[in-house]
Amino acid sequence: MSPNETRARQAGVRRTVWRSVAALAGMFAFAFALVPLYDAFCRLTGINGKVDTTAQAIVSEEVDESRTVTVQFITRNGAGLPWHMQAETRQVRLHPGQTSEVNFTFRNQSDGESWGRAVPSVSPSNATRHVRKTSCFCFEEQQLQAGERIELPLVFQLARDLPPEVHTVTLVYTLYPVEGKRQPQQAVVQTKQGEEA
Amino acid sequence: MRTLLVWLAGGLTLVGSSQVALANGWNMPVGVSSLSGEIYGLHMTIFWICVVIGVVVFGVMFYSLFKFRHSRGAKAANFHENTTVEVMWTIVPLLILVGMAVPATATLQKIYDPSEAELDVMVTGQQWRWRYEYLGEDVSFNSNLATPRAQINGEEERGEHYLLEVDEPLVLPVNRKVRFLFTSDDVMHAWWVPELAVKQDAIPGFVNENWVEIEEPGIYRGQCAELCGVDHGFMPVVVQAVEEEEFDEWLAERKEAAAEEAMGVDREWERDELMERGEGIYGSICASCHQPEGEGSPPAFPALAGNEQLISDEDWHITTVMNGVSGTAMPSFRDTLNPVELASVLTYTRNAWGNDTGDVVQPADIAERLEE
Amino acid sequence: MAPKVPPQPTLEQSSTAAEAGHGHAHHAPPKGILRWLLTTNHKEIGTLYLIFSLTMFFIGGIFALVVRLELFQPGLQFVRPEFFNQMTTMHGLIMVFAAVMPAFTGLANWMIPLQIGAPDMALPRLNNFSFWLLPVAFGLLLSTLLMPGGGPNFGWTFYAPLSTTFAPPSTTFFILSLHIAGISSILGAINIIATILNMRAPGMRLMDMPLFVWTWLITAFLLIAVMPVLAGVITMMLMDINFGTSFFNAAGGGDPVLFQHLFWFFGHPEVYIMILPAFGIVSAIIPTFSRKRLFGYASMVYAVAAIAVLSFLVWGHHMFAVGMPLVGQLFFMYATMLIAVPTGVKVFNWVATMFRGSISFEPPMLFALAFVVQFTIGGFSGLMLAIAPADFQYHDTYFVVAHFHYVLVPGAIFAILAGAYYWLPKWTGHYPNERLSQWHFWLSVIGVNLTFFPMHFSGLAGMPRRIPDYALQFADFNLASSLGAFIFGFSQLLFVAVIVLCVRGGKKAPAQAWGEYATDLEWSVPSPAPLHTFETPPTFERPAH
Amino acid sequence: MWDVVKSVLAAFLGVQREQQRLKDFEKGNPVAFIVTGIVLAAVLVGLIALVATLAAG
Repeated sequence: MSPNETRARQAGVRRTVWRSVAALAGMFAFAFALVPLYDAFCRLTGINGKVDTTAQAIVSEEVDESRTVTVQFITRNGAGLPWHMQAETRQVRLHPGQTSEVNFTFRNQSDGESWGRAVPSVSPSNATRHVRKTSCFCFEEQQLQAGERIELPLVFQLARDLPPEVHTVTLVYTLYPVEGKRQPQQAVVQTKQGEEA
Repeated sequence: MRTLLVWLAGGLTLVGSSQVALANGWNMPVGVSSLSGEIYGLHMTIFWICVVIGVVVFGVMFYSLFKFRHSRGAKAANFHENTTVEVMWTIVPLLILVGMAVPATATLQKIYDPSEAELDVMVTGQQWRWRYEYLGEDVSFNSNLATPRAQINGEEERGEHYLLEVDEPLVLPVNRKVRFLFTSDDVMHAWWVPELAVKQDAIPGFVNENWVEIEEPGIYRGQCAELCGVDHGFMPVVVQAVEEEEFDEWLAERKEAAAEEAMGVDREWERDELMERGEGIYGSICASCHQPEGEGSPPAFPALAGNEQLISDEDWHITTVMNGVSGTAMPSFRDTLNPVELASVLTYTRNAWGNDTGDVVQPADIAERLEE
Repeated sequence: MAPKVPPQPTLEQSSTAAEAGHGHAHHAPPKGILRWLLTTNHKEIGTLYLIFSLTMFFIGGIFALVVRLELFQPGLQFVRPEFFNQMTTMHGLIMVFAAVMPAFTGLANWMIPLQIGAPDMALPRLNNFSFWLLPVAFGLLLSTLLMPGGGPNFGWTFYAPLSTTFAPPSTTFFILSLHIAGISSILGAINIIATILNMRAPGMRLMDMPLFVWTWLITAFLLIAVMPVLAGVITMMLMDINFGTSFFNAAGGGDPVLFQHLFWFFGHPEVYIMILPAFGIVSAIIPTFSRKRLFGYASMVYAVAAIAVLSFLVWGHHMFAVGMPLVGQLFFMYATMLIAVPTGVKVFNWVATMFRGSISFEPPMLFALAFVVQFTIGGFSGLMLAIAPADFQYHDTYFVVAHFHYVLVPGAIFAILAGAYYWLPKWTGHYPNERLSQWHFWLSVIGVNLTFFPMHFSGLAGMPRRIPDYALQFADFNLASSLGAFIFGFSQLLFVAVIVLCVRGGKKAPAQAWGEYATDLEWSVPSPAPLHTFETPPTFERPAH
Repeated sequence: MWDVVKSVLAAFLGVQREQQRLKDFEKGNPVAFIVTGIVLAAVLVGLIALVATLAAG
């Protein structure tokens, strides 16, 4: 092969390699970009019962009295947090468009303060987008002193455009400890966030 | 070539005989739910379509292999493309696929039928048992493998329902739509009963739903269908479907029993009473990780026998069992065991296998901690 | 059925540069172990890959036999469930990442430069490096079995949080080893792309390349697209385990289902990475022994490309039981069913190639024919699995195990064996021993079917995957599967015997070892292929129509 | 342009005539083929998604 051809080949190889490396870097970044993309996609479509963790505005819309929907509340305690969480009522019956407030009780049953977070999930998934929460303890991490008991509200509205086939909506909250926030000295700096919710 | 045919015949005989010998249970069950029969039908339709395509394709192939053998002096033709034929064998499969997709879509739509259910059951997967909660009925219980370890280890003869039997089955009424909510306390599990044609993953932190309407009373068995750790193979599901009246009676009985148990919390319990009850609970709930003799299997599952911290710190022991340990397989038992059960198992583990602390944990103390 | 070799036509050997010494300044290769450690020759590296893959095939096979031994009858007899889970996991990981993938890379190293008339791979030193990463990666992976708490026990799909929060301490090493193996695959893929795009003999256009080269080019693109995603997923796992992040941990606001989406976004194309080069090998062998040109060369290339594109759209079919809106289920069901079309085209083309050919049954052809039949069976069960409502019943049962083993064992592995038999004369200069090869083939076919066919039944009857013990009604199926597995496993020793005999001697093979219908460039160099070939590029001549 | 689309569509179906492919590779601009391929793949995704949405009602 002539030196020219060899050089052309080498240039070609170099070009291919750089393009491949660029594609690789792109795909690696894409894998990480998929995390927020997936989140956004889930919230948009309600896949997996994921819900918005920020407050939404109540929309004033006509209440659809022709339909009644049962909203169930289920609370679960994940491992490692000496708390007890309970909804004041097991279920409410609502018309789409109506707003409702339900109180949840949190008790710290240990003799140390601790941080917890309630992770929300909604079923069925096609109802997820139609539950608007304006206030929820699940928006923030909570701190409870030893033996403390607080009541926190959940204020939500069932959107009028809730799919007609939905008769029951289940809201599930699983309580988990917040890792790395169990040391008292860290907790002291924080204000009690529960009251803002 | 002759050897090929002989082997082929041999192979077919083998497959054939295995089917005859195992005619009972070599195909998907037709099942007993309102949709299982339809799913079975779909399965068989697609199966037969595949068989027909297979017969045609392999037919042409084996015909060619036989007819155009080099050893028979076959001369190769010289064609290597034909657009008409190629378009045909693209379009025809496409049409067959559309034909398959239509009934499949219809069935899927029925599976997603959201009409109102008459009974809601929350199914929670936990390493390695199922927990059932009849929502709004104050009835809930754990469902553990009932097959003795001695059978698994071959020290005893295996029973008819080896590995597919539980201490407390999920009791459901026939002819009522039952809605399931699935979740998990630790890793992913999957709840599956073939005869009900329901398989759904239980995901920690999230809920999934599905439903069933059983048409025939009977006992239906299934298993966890998602690898969930060491005892994944020992996590059966048993559903007992009963007539509606029978179900209502059963539910009332369960409520009564729960109330009675709650009454017993206040009295002073004897040590032996607690020890006996605790041994049973330890065997069904704790032994799969901490081992029957409390030796554990470190590093994942610490030993309880001779555990210094457990022996010296009763309060730590109680809180750990009640609240669990985050990031480990140790769940919180505050909601899944009642005060009597918690007190029994605590008393048992504080006194068994040479842990002789002599402590008796009273149900009333536990109840008080839960009330606080 | 001895190979019938026509009198060898005089080949215009465009300076295959075999003549020893011959002007070029080749440094005297280092002797002994250093020679193999430092080699940059594509043939030697190809050999290293193939030997490594064969070794790993046996190690993964031993793990499989431990599994089958335990499942021979109901009850726990030989191993505890902890170890059983490690065996199923290691079997999957080793077979996928250390046996099948390196085997194809090895064949690519050996054959791609020969098939496109290049003197070597484009990046020879990188080639050496990517090979030597593999023993490091899998040495590390195997060593986790000896660590406290044991090796990975969460299945080769390592679903979170079983593989993160609840994993044994050795998981960090598992992640590291997978990273290293991934880097090796990526470097290999870059090298293959660079070679194919830049090093072809003058006159050879892309559409003139043999199908093995084509399928590998597309496979390499798939690798570049999805291996970084795998790297991303395991990096997230590493961070969840060691740095307190919560990508997959619901307690910290993460989502375990996200893991599955990411994993299968990698995992489904990965499945095609393991089968596309197999298509290429079979597409070379069937025309050779049918003495007829491949039917529909262009359609074959396009079908492979279509399969590769579709493979990015179907990951959700692994997750039907996870819970998904109806639209999602339908989308993934339809997309998956569509893959049957290009796959069908390939099978039809192979059959049409045989039709009105002049067929003989040498060992490579036997394996290729078994590939076509059994891969198609795996394809049928794949089509059944695509039907979402029915998949609720099949998912995570032995039906799935039967399906993917049909695609991977009598699929990918038979194609690798076919390729090995096909090219052994080129590598060693001798034909493989006919009688031993026949025994190897027939025992393998019987063993494979006895192992995997009953799994369809046990799965349909309700036996879940990955269980160390099972209910009594599955006993007969498992007995048959275990018998078959031992037949298949031990018959692979015959393959080793064939290779050893073939290296040491046997019937001498000419350059065109399988006759005049094998027209790709590799048959224009002598058998065995000298260490250096095509130092002056050959002039590619298109076969006349 | 239409020729390019036709060729890529043929590729999706896995069907192509020898002459047509030779023509493509002699005259065609690879970038055009790749871009058309990507666009058509996106169209395919959209199409499947549309059918799925319609079927889901």
